[in-house]
Amino acid sequence: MDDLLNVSGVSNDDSDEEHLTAAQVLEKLEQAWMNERLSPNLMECKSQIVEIMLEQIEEMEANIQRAQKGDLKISLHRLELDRIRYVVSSYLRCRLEKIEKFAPILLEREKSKSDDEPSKLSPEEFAFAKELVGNVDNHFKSSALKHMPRNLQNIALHEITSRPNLDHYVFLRVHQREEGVIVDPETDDHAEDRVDLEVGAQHLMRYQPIEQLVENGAVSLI
Amino acid sequence: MLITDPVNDFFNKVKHERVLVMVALDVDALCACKILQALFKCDHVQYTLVPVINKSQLIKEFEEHKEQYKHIVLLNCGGNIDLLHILDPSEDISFYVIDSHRPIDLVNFFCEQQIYMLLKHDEDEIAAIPDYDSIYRDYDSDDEDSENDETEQVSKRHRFDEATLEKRRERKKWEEKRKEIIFDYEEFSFYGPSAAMLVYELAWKMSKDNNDQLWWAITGVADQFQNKKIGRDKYVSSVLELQGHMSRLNHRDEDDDNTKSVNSVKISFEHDLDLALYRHWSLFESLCHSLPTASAFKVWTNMGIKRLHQFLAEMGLPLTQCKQNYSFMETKMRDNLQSLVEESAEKFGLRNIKYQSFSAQCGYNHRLCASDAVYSVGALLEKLYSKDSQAAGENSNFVDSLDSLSRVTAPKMQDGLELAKLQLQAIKSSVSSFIDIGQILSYGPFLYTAVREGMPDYKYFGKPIFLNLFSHFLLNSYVRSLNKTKRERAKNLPLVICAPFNVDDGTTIIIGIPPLADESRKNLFGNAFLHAAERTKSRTSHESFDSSIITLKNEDLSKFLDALITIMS
Amino acid sequence: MEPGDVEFIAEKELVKIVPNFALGKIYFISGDVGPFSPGLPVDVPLWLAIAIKQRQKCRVHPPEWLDVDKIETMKDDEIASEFFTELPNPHFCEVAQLLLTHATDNIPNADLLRTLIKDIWDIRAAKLRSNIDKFVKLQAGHARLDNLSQMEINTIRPFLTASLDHMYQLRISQSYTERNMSTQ
Amino acid sequence: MDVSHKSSSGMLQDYMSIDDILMSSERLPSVFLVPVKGLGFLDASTNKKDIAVGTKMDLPLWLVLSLAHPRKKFISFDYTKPYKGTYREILKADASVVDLHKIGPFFYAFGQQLLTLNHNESLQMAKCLVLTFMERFRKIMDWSVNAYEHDNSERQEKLDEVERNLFKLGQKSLQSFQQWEMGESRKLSSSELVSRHRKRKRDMSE
Repeated sequence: MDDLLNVSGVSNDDSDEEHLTAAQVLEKLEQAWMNERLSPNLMECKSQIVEIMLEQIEEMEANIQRAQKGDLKISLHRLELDRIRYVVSSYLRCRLEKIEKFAPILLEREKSKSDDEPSKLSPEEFAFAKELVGNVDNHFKSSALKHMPRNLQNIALHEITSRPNLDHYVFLRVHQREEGVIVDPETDDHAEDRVDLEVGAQHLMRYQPIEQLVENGAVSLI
Repeated sequence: MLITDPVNDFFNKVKHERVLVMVALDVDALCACKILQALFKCDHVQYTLVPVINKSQLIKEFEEHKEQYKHIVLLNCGGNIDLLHILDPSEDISFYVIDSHRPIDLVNFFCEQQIYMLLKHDEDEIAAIPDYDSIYRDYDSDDEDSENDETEQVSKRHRFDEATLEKRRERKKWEEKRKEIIFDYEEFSFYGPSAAMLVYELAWKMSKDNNDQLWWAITGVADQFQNKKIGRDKYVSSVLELQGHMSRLNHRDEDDDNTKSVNSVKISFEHDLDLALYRHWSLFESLCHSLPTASAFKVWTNMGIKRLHQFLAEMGLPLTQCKQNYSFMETKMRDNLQSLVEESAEKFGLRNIKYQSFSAQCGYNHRLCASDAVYSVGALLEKLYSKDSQAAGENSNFVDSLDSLSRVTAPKMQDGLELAKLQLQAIKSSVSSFIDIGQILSYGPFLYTAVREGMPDYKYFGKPIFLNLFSHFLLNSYVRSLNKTKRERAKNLPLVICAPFNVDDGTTIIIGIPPLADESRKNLFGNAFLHAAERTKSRTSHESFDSSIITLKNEDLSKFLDALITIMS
Repeated sequence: MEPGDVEFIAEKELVKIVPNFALGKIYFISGDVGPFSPGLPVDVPLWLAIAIKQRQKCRVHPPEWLDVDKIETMKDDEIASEFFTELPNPHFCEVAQLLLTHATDNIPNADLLRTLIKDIWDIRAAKLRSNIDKFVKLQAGHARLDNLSQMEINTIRPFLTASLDHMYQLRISQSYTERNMSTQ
Repeated sequence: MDVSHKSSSGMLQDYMSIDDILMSSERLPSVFLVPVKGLGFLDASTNKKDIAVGTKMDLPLWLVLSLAHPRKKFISFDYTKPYKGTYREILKADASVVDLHKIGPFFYAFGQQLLTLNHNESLQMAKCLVLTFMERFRKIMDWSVNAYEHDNSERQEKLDEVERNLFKLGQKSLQSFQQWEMGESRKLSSSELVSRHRKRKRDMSE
């Protein structure tokens, strides 16, 4: 039953083709869900994992229909499906919340980022953000700005809406060893503060220094 | 037909279907319903719960639901009526009847499909039912004879030979005998084992029983005893069985390492005082409102009150302590209360003041004994509601009562206890006024009294459970109030009470209870009311599942009673 | 993150149950479980154990660390040591709470355990607060807290992170002012 | 209401945050270094047409931020009382007893904005802000993290807006933990939206 699923370019970048069992994909999804809920900034979109999970759910639903009625297994399977559906919906809902809050800035970044960098927004999320910013713009214009003198009329949304606070403190657990992570930049009264992250340790620090580590799974937020 | 193996023939068949559960409105039925709900929850069975007050509502609900449901469970209703006749269900609908009303309807018992009766397997239960042949002849041989008689009456006359004459005479004799057997079988109506007990045994056979379900079974049996539906001997035999289950589930915590957690239900057995709600009331109030003590002391006379004070003094309990709420009495008095009462009970003519009873404790609050639960749930079931919200009132009472049974510490249970106190006070005051102004008349074969509209709390009397409790309380007190000679005669007289049922359409409710001396609780009024109604053509309705309670138009009351007197003397 | 979510994650922990029914292997998406045979203990995720227990089809075998003596020694160690002691399970509090509510009858002296666990929770909470205060006073940029359980982190997270963020902003303003002053 | 994020560049980061708007409307005593044509009406005390050099006026923070910018230098300003030497001494002595709410609900935020403009006392003020928060932190934490049955208002009196927000965060996470512990989170409750909606429907149907 747990056939191997090829999940390309999901996490570590050395082998692009990676064979994971359904359980491992679920594990990755739950990891992504936790990181998304705890990180102040929008993470890379794990849309491929979400697709695979939704396929798994449909497949399992089909199996359940075929099984004969009243079997204990059915209700247990259904219980597990509900749990997975909760994780997927909570993950996507959490991302939408962040997009709603930081839409203008995210769009700005999308425009200015280089092509090889993976995009943070999935196509649907990108369309949603675009539409949202468009609506906010028209709303401002139609309700207030068009009554104002000409030179005050243009307003750069991405400058005035709040931006994610990368200096937000987060708890994290280390999965892969990492030396010399700069925690505090050089300032006059105290020297640069570096720290080594050993496997299994739990730390509390600002998000900014470890943002990349969380993205590539070396470290996970708790 | 009789279900031999309830687990496979009933539960496993119902498990994967949608089930309609119809519940009569009495405490035993509610307890059975709670256990069944717990079992259904274990296997995710889809079910719908419908409370039914009387036969017409049973029919109405059945009509409404008969398309979607193929399996219908009847709790404490439908056992003593011919279901096939009054419901005339389609072929594929099957009924599972768990009912303590006796006598069981013969058609229900003998028909092969559709009706499945769940009964306890003790001999005298099954023996009481007349065997098949004495009631039904195998129709093939007789059938064509009787048909032929009507159709070819003329051509038959010349064949008067010996054989048909002999057969006809023998059939007539058989029919006489059949009528007689049926008459004896249906003469008395009484109660069999509690429905809650039956459902609990089903749970036990499927090893899914737990303490909560045992507590519901205990409450079901206690309801039967407290409302005088079964005699003391039947109650004691049920108690023995329950004790077996209780010690299995509540092993005394000898080995202290697996003491049960404090907030799970612990059930214990003891010889408790037969005083109504005394743990939730003051001792004095409870003495005045409990049936045995109130009638023994004749609390409605001030001489009786004096004797009650003497009784308390004899026990060495200061009056202030007795007037306080039980929980605030001094602990040493509370602990040896039972022994104190028992010693001085003999002197004051109090017989069997103690009875076997169970009580449950959950967490640190007070113990709740089975009879408290019965009083509370009964009171909730019959809480008065304003006239216009008739249906809503009934349902909300049903839901409240079920809710109060959900946990031993359910807050609804406390409200029920308060309501029960009000009802007991209403009973005591009406009993004292009835006896003081001598309203109980002897109509020859039975005693009779009537509740007038003008009386305080007359609305309570329209409710079956309350009326039944009141009638027993009244009969007991009345017999005690007579002098020696009259008492012997009155002991063997049953009592009939009528009370206003529905003031708007002018109907009264009539209840008949067996005499005091008759321990078997067999009630002959079911049949007597039927015959009296036929004879006088009075507009009666035998709606209630308990045949000894009927309602009829006010105008027909007097002629109905005269007919009743002639029938019964 | 609500405590309910933390409990949701904690329900993936494995626990031993003794079923009273027979059933073959179940191929869940999150991994295979079973086969179940009456009387033979089998390891299942906690959420599955509770589902089966509620249907009275199994008895839960408490984890070996959920035992009065072990928890008592843990409590003493906690009092003795100035740092956080190692917890037997990262979801220590949630697993205990779930088992004590859903399988009370399968766990000996459930109430004593409940009070002991609550004591341990309070001791650690006090210790956590004093550490935080020291941490803030040191104006340190980061801290290492290895033996903190998931529920403890979740309960203190909103307050602690918000305070540290605010502290960081104040420090940044101060260093910004210092840089300005020195350049003038 | 999450803590609004200030970037060190001093620009009002959260344009939309109501607190920022409220905070930046507070006034600062300032002196004009440059004559201003045609704005005499701003100075209520005189009825002259324009503002002469040296006139003293209380200007709101958002105006001061742009006028007193290091490059422009149109006006010079002075700290309000809470940020002056005398108050700083009091704060240094025992910050936890001072009623920050009374002397300006946005004590920290306002102070941080002031630091973006150089002023001879800005270094000491910056240090004072950090020390004050550090000093008061312990009490806020202890108060917010243990349940306080009767109303918390008199505890919150002395706290400024940022501290109040921290206090609420602590209380909220504590309450949700206690509810979870008592099993309330397992009970399903209908969201008020639905029940309100149902009520409206019933009114229409009657």
